[in-house]
Amino acid sequence: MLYDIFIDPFVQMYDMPDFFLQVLWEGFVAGILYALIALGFVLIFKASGVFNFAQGIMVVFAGLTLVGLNENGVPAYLALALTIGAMGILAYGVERVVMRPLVNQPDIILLMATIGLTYFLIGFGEFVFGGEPKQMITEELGLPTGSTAIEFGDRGLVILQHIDIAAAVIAVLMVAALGIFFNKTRIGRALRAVADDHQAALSVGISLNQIWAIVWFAAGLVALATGIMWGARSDVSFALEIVAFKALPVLILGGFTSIPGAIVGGLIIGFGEKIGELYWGGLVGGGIESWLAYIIALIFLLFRPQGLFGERIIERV
Amino acid sequence: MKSITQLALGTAVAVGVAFSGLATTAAQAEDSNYVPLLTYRTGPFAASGIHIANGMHDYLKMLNERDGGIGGVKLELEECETGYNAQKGVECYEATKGKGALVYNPYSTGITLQLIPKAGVDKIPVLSMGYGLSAAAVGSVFPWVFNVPDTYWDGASVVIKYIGEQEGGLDNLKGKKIGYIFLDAGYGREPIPLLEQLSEKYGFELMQYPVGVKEMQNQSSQWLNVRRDRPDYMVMWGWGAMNPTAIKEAVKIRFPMDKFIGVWWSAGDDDAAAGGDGAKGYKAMNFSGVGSDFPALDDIKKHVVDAGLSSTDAETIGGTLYNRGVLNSVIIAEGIRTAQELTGKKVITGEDMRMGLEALNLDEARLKELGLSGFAHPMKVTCDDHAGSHPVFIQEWDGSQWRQASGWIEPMTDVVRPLLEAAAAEYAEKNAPWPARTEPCPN
Amino acid sequence: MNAFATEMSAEPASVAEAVPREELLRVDNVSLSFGGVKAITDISFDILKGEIRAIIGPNGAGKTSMLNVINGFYHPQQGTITWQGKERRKMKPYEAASQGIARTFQNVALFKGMTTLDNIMSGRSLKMHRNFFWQLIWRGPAEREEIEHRKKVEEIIDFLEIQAIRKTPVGRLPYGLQKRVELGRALAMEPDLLLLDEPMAGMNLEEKEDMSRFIIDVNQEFGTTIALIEHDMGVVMDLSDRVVVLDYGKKIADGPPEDVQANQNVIDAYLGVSH
Amino acid sequence: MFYREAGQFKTSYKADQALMPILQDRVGLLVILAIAFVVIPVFANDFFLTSIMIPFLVFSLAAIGLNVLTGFCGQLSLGTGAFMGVGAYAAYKLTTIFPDANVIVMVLLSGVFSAAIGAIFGLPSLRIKGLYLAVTTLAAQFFLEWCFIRIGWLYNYNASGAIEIPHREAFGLVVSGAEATPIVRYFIVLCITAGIAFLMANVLRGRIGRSWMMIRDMDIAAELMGIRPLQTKLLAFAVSSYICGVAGAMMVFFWLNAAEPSSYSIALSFQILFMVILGGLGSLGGAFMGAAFIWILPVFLKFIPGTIGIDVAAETVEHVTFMIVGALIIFFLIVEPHGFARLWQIAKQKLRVWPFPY
Repeated sequence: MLYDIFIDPFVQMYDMPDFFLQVLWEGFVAGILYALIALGFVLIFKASGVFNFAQGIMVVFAGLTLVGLNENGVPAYLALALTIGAMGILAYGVERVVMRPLVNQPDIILLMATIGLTYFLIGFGEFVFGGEPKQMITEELGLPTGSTAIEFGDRGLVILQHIDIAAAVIAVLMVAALGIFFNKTRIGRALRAVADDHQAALSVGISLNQIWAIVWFAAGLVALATGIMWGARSDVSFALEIVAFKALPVLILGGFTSIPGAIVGGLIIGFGEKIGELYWGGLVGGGIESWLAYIIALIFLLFRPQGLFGERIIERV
Repeated sequence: MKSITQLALGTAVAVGVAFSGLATTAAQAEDSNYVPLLTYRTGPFAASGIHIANGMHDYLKMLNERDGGIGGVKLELEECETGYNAQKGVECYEATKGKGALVYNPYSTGITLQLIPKAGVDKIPVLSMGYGLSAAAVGSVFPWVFNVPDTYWDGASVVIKYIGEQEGGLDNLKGKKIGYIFLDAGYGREPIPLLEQLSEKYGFELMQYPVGVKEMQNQSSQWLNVRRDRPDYMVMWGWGAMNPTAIKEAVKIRFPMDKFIGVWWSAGDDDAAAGGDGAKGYKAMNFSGVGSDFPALDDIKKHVVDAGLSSTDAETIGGTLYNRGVLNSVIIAEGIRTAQELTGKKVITGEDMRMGLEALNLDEARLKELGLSGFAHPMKVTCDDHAGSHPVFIQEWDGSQWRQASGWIEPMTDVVRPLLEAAAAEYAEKNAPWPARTEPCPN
Repeated sequence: MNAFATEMSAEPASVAEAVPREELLRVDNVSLSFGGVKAITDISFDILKGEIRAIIGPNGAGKTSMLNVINGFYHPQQGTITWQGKERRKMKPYEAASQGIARTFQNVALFKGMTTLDNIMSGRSLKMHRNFFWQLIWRGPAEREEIEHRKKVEEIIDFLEIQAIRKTPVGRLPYGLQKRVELGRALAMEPDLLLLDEPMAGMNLEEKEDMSRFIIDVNQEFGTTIALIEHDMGVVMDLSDRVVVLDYGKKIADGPPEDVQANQNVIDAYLGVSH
Repeated sequence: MFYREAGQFKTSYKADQALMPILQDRVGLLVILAIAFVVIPVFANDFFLTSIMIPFLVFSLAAIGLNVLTGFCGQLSLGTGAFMGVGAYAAYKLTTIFPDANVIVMVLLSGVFSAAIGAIFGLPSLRIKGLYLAVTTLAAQFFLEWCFIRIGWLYNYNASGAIEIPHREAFGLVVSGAEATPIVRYFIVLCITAGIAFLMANVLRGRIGRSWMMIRDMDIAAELMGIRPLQTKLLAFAVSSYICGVAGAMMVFFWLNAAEPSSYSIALSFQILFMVILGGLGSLGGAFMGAAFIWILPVFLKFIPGTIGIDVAAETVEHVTFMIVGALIIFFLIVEPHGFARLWQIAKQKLRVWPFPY
């Protein structure tokens, strides 16, 4: 028993290095996608202090809109543009209908409102596009679909899916673009001001409503990218929504307001989950992926309640 | 403590709202046979559920349009959305059973399990066509449940038999590794006892890869495990979004597709298409017709789909799952017809329906009459055997459509039947006091 | 009960001088820092039974941190605290409470969702013992206990003259009343030592007078020892028996109000002479 | 005009501390109890009992359970579904191990197991607060769900992986299994729910209820007043989980008859959370109102179109239901974030001064 827990997995890693590399790669790709979802959360949390539960459904919704438009004869790139437009409308609508009237409410109320939004978007998405999973229009969008096998002589091979590589590249570009946006543009600076202090930002003439609409739109774009990538790996369907829960442990590790934190947290969870599942999961019957991320986050929390990048909290009275 | 004082009037509001719910029970129509259809066109299983729902609905609707129903009495159809959720399924059941429901088709093993004990009490049979509780085939224990034409155990035995054929005989299975990837729910777990039994008997190693409902779309770990374990064959019991994802993943790890065999529920056209070119060679069991080249399907197109009476996309007629839905409705319709003949009544009850299903005899001649010659293997239900263990065939995906890839293969009845009986006895014992069969046998 | 509220007061200082008092609490060489930032450096002072002890100092002098150390909310890195003759280093806040230390807060820390009555009843928590099962049944012991403590609480409500707001959720009360309820809540604990953190911050003159009266009454009638932080020098000089002055986390003066007032260090600190 | 406490003087603290100091409220409660115990059983049909009243009562109880934790003690939990599941599986195991014992006792006993599990998962609450705590409870949710799937012993190794409730008799009546009549089930569920609601009302008005609210409103101050935070929070976790566990056991024993692990999924946790939030955090009556709203509205929406003769596809109704529920949640949060309970209070206030506006 002890051997199975402490020695055998490492022996396996050594014996089948190609397989271990493959596991790491899968963990990396999963981590990238978790990080992308977490990124959407971070954007909104930073600017408005709202934990946007609807980020998961926004991923599905963006993907569905894209595929649904294409199914109805809209060319892929036009559909992409229209989807971006739809995310803009959604952002404006959310700001107008949900965020603005609920300003200054306690966190839990805002959280509940985004859960309400989730329900609404599930119903709306299914109503418009139907409830069945759809194929992502990977080829139409010019994304690669093939795979490359890297061989290690007789020691086996590692298979890299091109779409996964593309996902990694897009994630990097996305983070870079957001970084530039935050640091170099006027809106980005305003956004950081809002993140620091709502009142102070208001007092220097920054429109909170505008900022919120912009972050929701940015989160919508991140959701679209996530939806395309995840959709290309499996399907675009409402079952994807469950993946959004994984963002929570990612955020715990990375901190709710840190973009690099989201990336690092996502990767830790991605690697941890895959390695845990493949080398230790078998000991307890498999499927531990469904909760391992939360337990990792939990153990982490017990030792560092403020997260990986958070500052130590000093309680005051 | 203000909150406590609210308890009273809070409940009042609740009860008030609740009471208005009384109005929701509708009266039963006098001169029609009421068939509720528990379907799911939403949720993670919708991809499969929609085609089934369309097929079931369209065939019965066609009978209404073309023949004015069955035996001159129209069918009253009502769909109730379950979302593959057992709780909602029960809710649908409770809401519709009072309207004179003749039979229930839960299309979910979970819902089926919940309805099995209720069936005998409410006197409404459950028709779980090729799914649900395998042991329910034992008619002496489960008079109210029908799983014609086959149980999952029959199916599992056919897969093993087919693999044996590929390997040149069941004896050659010794030392082989067969992987079993399944939806980790009642449905996917159902065949395991039989597979274990066969593994012992033929000496192959059974490796299990459960896929949780939540992980259906994220199976990379399961398939990495497959890659590590290198099984010689893979068998799949998948449904809904699990199927296309699994096929994609199998393509990804370059698993030889001709050694990958799905149950009849993993045989959807969309499922296989998701794998692209790489999915060529994927196999699945089937017991309902392939393609749309049947007069009855032409009638559906003419009377129902083209007439705008259905939400079916004309292109999907003839798809595996659509045809499966049609077959399900054929059994319902034939059950009603048989019941009408047996009782001499036009408007029948659930109890009559039970007799009708038990006396079901869908032979070649009758299939031809229905315009469905070759659509299914002739099937017959007896009081003792509610499944019948009918033969099934293997179909293969050629990259754009399914092709029949084998003849009709008989299940290993000799292995399956004793297990079914033992399981039925065990069920009755676990659920003691399970009522002894009192229903007379119509045959 | 109202008897003692009506009877008001001679010079408190004279009372202090009258009887030699035993030590209730002593702080020795206490230092506290947060990740390198020193909040309190090597502070020692004592509080005698029955006195009103004031802690003053400019903003950021470490006054509130000092109170937090006394009632166990912060744990000092160095130094000891002697409470009723027993030396301690670390103590949980609820242990401090059970040993008779109560306090109020700089920013009102009432239980916002509860009524005035419940807030003050919450001060009785430590004195109520009926367990969960008696509470479930309610009739009998739990109810009797509740009524018994309700009587005590009603006395405090009478004393603080807040009968009219008994059933009002405290969140809806004006600031001055909230402070009064908070005092009531601390009094309900029947503490040996009452720590008051700026009891009069943000009050108008009239409210300050009321509050001063309550503090003196509590001290004289209940014999409760009080340590208070206050910015209003007038109030401090009137109320307190002895004053300790902190600046930048260090003690710069300690003694009767008049002495402290004349101390050059104190004057410098308040005028902001650079160090 | 009719709802006014003028003239009702309380001459003792005892009377003032009664559950319902105002006469009209007491009368109202009696009327409701009369409806629940007499009118509904006499007039309701099976559908109404099985699909509306029994689930409504089960969910009300679960909402009370979550309300103890989230509404009264301020600890956000997303694991309600799993704690209900623990109760269900525990009751199932108990009744299969002791087939002759009274199944109602087993159901009540099952809560003890979920209380223990709940307390274990409550342990991190000492260090973790708010959304962070939500992760702990999510961990509980997914871990326990996994246990329900993977630990065959829990469901007696049924091939189906589901727990199927056996036939049991008590007091000479069939109380569980398919033969149990809706009316019997209804009475059991009603008695348990009403009983627990009453007991909780007692706890919440006393010392323990106050200590929970102290932690909720200001944990630091509570601690400085002598409340031991860990014990208090753990007690809240345990009591809450006990109630949820009993509700979960009732759900399968007296309503569904069989349950798969997916019956106790995260979706259920959210459903209960909606009930609590919409009903009003920290209000027992609100739990009932929230449960009525969240449970009955979709049932309503589902069957209304058919009843009034509009032919709408079943899935469309489902989609629209989702949209409406989602929109209503947002709507109510905007209109009254403190839920129906507060709306009710406001209505009472208006009633009190009626016919004058103030």
